[in-house]
Amino acid sequence: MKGQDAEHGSLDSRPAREAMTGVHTGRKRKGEQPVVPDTEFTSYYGKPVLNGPVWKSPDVPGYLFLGGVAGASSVLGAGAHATGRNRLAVAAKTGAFGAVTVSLGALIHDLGRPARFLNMLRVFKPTSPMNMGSWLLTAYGPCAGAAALSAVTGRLPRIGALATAGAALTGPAVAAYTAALVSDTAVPAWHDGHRELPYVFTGSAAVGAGGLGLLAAPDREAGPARNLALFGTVLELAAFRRMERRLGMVAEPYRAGKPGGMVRAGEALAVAGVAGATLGRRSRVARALSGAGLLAASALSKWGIFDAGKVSAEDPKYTIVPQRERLRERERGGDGWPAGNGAR
Amino acid sequence: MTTARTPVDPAGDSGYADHPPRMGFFTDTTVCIGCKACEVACKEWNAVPEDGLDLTGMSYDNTVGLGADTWRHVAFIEQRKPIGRQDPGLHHDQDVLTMAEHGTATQPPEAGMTPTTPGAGDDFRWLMASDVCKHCTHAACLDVCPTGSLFRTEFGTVVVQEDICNGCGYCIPACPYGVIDQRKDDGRAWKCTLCYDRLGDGLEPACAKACPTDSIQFGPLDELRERAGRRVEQLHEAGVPEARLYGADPDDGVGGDGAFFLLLDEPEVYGFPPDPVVTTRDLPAMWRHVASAAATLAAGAVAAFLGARKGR
Amino acid sequence: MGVRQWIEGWPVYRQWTEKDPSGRGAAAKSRRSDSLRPRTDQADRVVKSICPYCAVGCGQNVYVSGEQVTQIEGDPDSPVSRGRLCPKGAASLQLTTGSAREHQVLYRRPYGTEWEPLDLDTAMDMIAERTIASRERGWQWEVDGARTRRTLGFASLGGATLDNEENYLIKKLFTALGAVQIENQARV
Amino acid sequence: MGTSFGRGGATTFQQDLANSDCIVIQGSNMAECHPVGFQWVMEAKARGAKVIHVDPRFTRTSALADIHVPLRAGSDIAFLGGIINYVLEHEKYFREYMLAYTNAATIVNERFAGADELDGVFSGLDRERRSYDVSTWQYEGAEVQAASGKRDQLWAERTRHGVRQSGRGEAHGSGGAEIGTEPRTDETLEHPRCVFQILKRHFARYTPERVEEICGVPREKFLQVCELLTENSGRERTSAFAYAVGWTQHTVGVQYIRTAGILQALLGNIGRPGGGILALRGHASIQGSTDIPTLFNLLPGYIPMPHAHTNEDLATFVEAESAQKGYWGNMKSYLVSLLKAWWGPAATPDNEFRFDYLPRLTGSHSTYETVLEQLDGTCNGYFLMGENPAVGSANAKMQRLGMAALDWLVVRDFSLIESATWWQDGPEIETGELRTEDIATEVFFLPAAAHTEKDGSFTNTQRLLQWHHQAVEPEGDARSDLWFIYHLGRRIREKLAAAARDGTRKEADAERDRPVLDLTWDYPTKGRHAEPEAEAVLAEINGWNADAEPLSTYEQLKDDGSTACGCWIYCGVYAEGVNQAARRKPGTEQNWVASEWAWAWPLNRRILYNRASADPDGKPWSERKAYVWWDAEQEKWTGHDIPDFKATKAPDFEPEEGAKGPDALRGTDAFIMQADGKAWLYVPAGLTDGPLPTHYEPHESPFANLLYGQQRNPVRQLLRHENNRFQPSDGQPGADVFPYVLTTYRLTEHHTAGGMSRWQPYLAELQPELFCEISPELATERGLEHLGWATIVTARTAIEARVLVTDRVSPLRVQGRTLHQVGVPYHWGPNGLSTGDAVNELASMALDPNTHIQEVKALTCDIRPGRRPRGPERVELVERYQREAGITDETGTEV
Repeated sequence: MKGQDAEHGSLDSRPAREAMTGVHTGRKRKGEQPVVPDTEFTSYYGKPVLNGPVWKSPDVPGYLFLGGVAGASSVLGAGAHATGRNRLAVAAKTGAFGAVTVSLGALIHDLGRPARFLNMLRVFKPTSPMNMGSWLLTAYGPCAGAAALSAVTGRLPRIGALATAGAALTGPAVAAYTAALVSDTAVPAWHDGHRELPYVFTGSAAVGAGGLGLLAAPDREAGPARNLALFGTVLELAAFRRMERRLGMVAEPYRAGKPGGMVRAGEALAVAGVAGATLGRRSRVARALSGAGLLAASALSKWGIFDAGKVSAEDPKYTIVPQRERLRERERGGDGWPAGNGAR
Repeated sequence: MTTARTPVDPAGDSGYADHPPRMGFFTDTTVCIGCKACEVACKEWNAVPEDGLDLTGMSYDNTVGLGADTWRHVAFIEQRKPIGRQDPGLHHDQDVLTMAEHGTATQPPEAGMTPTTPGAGDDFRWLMASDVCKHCTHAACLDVCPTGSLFRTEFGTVVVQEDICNGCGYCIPACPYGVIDQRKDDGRAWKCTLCYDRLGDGLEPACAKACPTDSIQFGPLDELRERAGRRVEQLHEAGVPEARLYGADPDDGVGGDGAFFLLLDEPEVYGFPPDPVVTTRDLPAMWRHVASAAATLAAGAVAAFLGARKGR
Repeated sequence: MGVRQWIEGWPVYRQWTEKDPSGRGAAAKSRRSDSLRPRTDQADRVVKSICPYCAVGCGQNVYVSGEQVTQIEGDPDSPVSRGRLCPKGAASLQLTTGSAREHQVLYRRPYGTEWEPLDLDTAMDMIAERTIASRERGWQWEVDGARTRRTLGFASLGGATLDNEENYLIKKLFTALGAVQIENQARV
Repeated sequence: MGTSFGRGGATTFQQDLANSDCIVIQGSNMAECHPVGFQWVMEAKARGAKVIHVDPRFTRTSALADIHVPLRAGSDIAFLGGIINYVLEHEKYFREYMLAYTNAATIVNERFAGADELDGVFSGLDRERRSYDVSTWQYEGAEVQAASGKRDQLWAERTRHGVRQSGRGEAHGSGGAEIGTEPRTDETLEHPRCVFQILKRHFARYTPERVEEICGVPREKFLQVCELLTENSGRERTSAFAYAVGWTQHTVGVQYIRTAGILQALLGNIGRPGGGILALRGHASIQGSTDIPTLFNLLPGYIPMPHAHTNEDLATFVEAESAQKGYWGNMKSYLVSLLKAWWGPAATPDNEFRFDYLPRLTGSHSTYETVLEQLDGTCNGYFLMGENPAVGSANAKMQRLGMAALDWLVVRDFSLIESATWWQDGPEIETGELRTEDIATEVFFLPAAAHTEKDGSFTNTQRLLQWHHQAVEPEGDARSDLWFIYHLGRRIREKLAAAARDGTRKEADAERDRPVLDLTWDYPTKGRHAEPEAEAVLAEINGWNADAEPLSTYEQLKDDGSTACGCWIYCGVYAEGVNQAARRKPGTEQNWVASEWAWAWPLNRRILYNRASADPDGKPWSERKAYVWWDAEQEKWTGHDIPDFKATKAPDFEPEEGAKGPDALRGTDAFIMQADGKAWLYVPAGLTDGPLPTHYEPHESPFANLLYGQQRNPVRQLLRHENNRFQPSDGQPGADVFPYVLTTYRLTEHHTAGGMSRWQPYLAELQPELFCEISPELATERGLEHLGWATIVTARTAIEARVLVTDRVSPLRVQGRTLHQVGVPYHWGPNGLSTGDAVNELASMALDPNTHIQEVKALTCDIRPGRRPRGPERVELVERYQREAGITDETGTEV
């Protein structure tokens, strides 16, 4: 048969997708290929690798702050309830309920399709902190509500007590889970801090709840709030320090720029608030100022962390440099799972 | 919970007992001609809105990146590097380092020219690559979605359900590749569906169908991976040692991508993360720390009361 | 919908019944997703066409539903294009059905500053009259003593984007009218 | 292409590129402009072919090529001429092929003197008239009809300013020019006046050193291309060329293609699989619109339009224009059948089939002359159908000024393109050169129907007629152009008939109207819009016999009026009453030639001149490259494609003495349209600017012609006008005012003048605005910033564009100097979603004398940072430049 090649030629045997790129053209390239030194860091026109969080401010940082205040306040409220510090109990319980109500509102407001907020309970997904949080809030919210209602009205004290206990049991989880919420993302400053952030968050929650307690409680009942604020401040500062040390360059946004400023200011206010509350414990004004300061400290810290996350998502270096470093280490040490990506 | 070693059969593990083979894309960037037919075909089929008219100065890329209104994105990279043994025929005497500032990582307005990789004056290559959702084996967007809007299909792909999504935005920062995003006036999150509707009818996705040079190949993932492996060998033999696969390894941080690539440079040059890890791989640890932190808070509160009682 | 039905449709319930405990697959699939079909599947007819942009001549399949074009994609049967299209060809749907297309005859009167709508029938009649008038005005029986039997009164430009049949009628009519200035993009 | 091989169409088809061993893409940016066709280049590459891209810029095509050769825009003939010289000098030609199928051995008459002797011009140049007397270019022993005494002296004089200037070159879209009787040959190729020796002498000066100096291509690189091309040509291997408007849009555009034609013929690459020259055309039916021409100088099927004086009657015309040998010998049948198709029963032998109804030409009537006629008031009405000259034409300002001088303008398009709105918001309104209130032009905008809304056929780049079916009815007032022209004709005929009935018409009027009233114009219509049946028109184009039966081949056409055929080369497209263009047997169910998909002219042949794929004895040159061969047992030609040859004519066939037309072709005359059956390395007739391609500098060039004293094409066509000033070239005072070379081009994301892309959001966002591409070196030299603005100035206008500084444009070393080139895509205009200045405003109306195509691929310019001035200052800036360069009416018009 004539023209086998032409007849059956290319069309199936060797599809176009097998075309070679830059194959030998019969003439040697002059000289050796130059060794281009590996630059420290490269990216696609400096564009972020990630699509950063679209969560709005103040909705989401507000939620992080108020959710924490609510959760910790419920614990404080329960303690006060159990120890007979009634005014502190009422303040903490109503504060918790108020905070969780506002924060829920903020959450719904932040949705792209607020009318579909109930879809949050469409599935039960342990892989989704937001889904877990929704179920958690479903349990916590009514408890906090009933506890507050009972405390304010004085009615149905047994149910109130049960609800207070329920809120106190779920409250710490409400305060802590938001750390998982932000950590369970690809945002370097959030994700990489996942070990310490829960403590930072609960610490900050304790600072806020303590502050709220100090604002509302009379002198004789203010002790636990002050102690809680102190505890929170120590916990938050310690955890934050540890996190920054561990994260290295990824922690830069926590230190620099506006977010860094907020974090620092929050820490300073927390220390000042605790100091003020301790030194001026007899002064109502000092107590109120300290309480407000502590609340602000908690808010600033959450805002700072939120904004730092955004910054770390926008600059590709926080994504690329640690990953590149990890790859290099893996190449050197060969530990962990093998390199599938980007390895030559 | 997702770990790096779990399912190799994502559809099977998601409740599809009897399912078709896992389908995916193999995008071979070495035969891409940067025509952007994939971008347009995708938009026509999926009625994706126009995404802004800005001249970016990023070579011929005026799309910039994937997002709610861009599900296929062709990257263009101009480099002073050789490609195989191609002779680009260009001769420059300009000090490119000064003009291009910090190489390809420079934002175009700050650079004196199309940002390029520093190299010898006469070497040049123009890389083009069509990016798309990776349809990860372990997909963070899917894991974190609180509503089940994002779900694993019977084809092993990851799809947002527009009738479910409430626009919580969680999937967006969760994605290690920057694929999914929120459509501003709509509120919901959008991304490549791997043409889920077409797959159901035995059709190939719009982008792969349009691709003039078969740079975008669609098919059962197993076959694609095998073909891609051969292709890399072929290229290595032909004198293109820099050819490498990205996202083809089932043991990587996301359990391998349903849409993987053949690249000629480091992933970050194309805007890919060099070593992406599904964030939920660390979720068990996160939950542990959350539990412990919650307990710490509770303990701290108890202590606060105990301390107060004493101190008073 | 009964409560039972509602419960059974609830993905949380289905997570356990459909062996999708993590709720990331079959259980999370919505009713819409379940019944999703490509819109080409509902086409009343598929019309064979050719891309109108460049001269590669890619085959196109035009999907029509309810007398509307709903999708245009490459025709895999074409030995020239094998079902593929470039970005322009892929934008054919937007070209033919997009909002950029005008559907109304517009008229700008002499010295006018704005467009005015005009009836198609009237426009055709006006154009026919003007063609006749310009033809007569520019008529040349002879040039330098040689018979030309032609008009330079009107000219025509266009054709490379038109069908052969259209070009044929343009050439035929205008030549019969005596026009010689008939041109197209072959030069441009 | 027509003059070299006989037909003005791609010699091959896109799929066949897959069979190439080496593909040279030059004058085309195939990956960007024909992405889907480029799959066949990739297919070839996958099979080991080398891909060479020769282009001033590193484009998306270059990115996929094995070698990119940047060269100075406008120097392609020097480059290709250099390769020809290499082939001749190193004896790399395919000798047997060349001897059998080209005119290498033919001896040229002794009056001929070449450019090598006359310093860049050929014998016969009349400097005053800027035209050549082509008689000295003839073969020996063969004389042109003009000299045979059948025409008087007056004829000869009139042809000088008639025929010579009217683009005869293009009339050979299908069929080489006539040369008379059998010429003398020398098979040893040693006769000093044989074409082969002339070729050798002509190209001897195109040395690698000269190529380097002229094109800016390093010698080593040039030789690499030579080696690759010659290694991949011959018995076992074939190479293909692909070109586009990068070659045609020059003042020597036809000769660019001729150079490639010579090269491919020498290397034996024509008519063979994987070989050939693929013209890549930019519009869906641009091939079709020259086959059935909406062009002034042609009738359907490349029959020339008659000229005044010269062709008084049918017999003389046929004698002058037809050939004695080959298929062009039957021209009378083609023409008579056309006249019958048009005037039906009114066309009879007694009245010469109404040959007198055809209007006569007296010179060039191209779109650019039309503009001048609009300006002087001769032409006062204008139809624009799917074309946007206010953006797409060279010196677009002239186009708008021309339109502003009209009485009426009809624009048919999808959207309100610039050519429809110039009176409202055109650049001249902004500069104050025109005022809307002062413009008398009446403008009709008629919305057009899309391809999905009408039936019809497009002829693609490989001469393939493909039918598209109507899917839906057009909305609103949108109508097809078929509808428009049919109903316009109907109305005009009704009005003229009514006037005739009134008795108000004078006799002269009645005589004038007869061609219109006698016209066959009764097409069946369908649907609510009374849309004419496109298939009925196709049937007329195909033609029928006296019994109204569809014809199946042009060999059936008669010169006695018994057949009618609207376009002879399309005869067969409606064979057996079946729309062959609508055939859609899937490619996967046929062999790779896919003959049953649609229909290609002529007679469904996919590779032209494929007789040459076999050796003179009819056997394939090699098994690997077998395509069409002689089957001795069955006594016919057979193979993968339909033979482009009489199926039963044996390879050893010798014509009888005195045979005419096709019968006069030998069994080895593969180029059946040519008057000697050969591919023409040397063109003795049919071109206006020389029998051999000669390197001339572009009309405007910063360099002197290194090869000859003659700087530019001496017979290039120039249109003088105060708004069409030319710039000085190297060596003339003021040349340094425009030191850079500008070249225009297309992008994948847009289409021509943008009418079909700038309004589409999905395309507009991909390339959102006009930019220019420059090298980092030029940026430094002129202080231009990446993403900043630049103003580009020529003697015509100044435009602004965003700057992209890129490595893809590199400076060249030309004649010891550094040359910077500025690349600008030309898709933009002020309307639509994606906007920018119209780049073709910069170009002048300087045209190729054969095709009347403007030179927009190489001109000189200046570039400066910042935006262009607004208002009257824009005009002042241009005037300042003109003054600085000392530009007058005479500048650049030297022979």
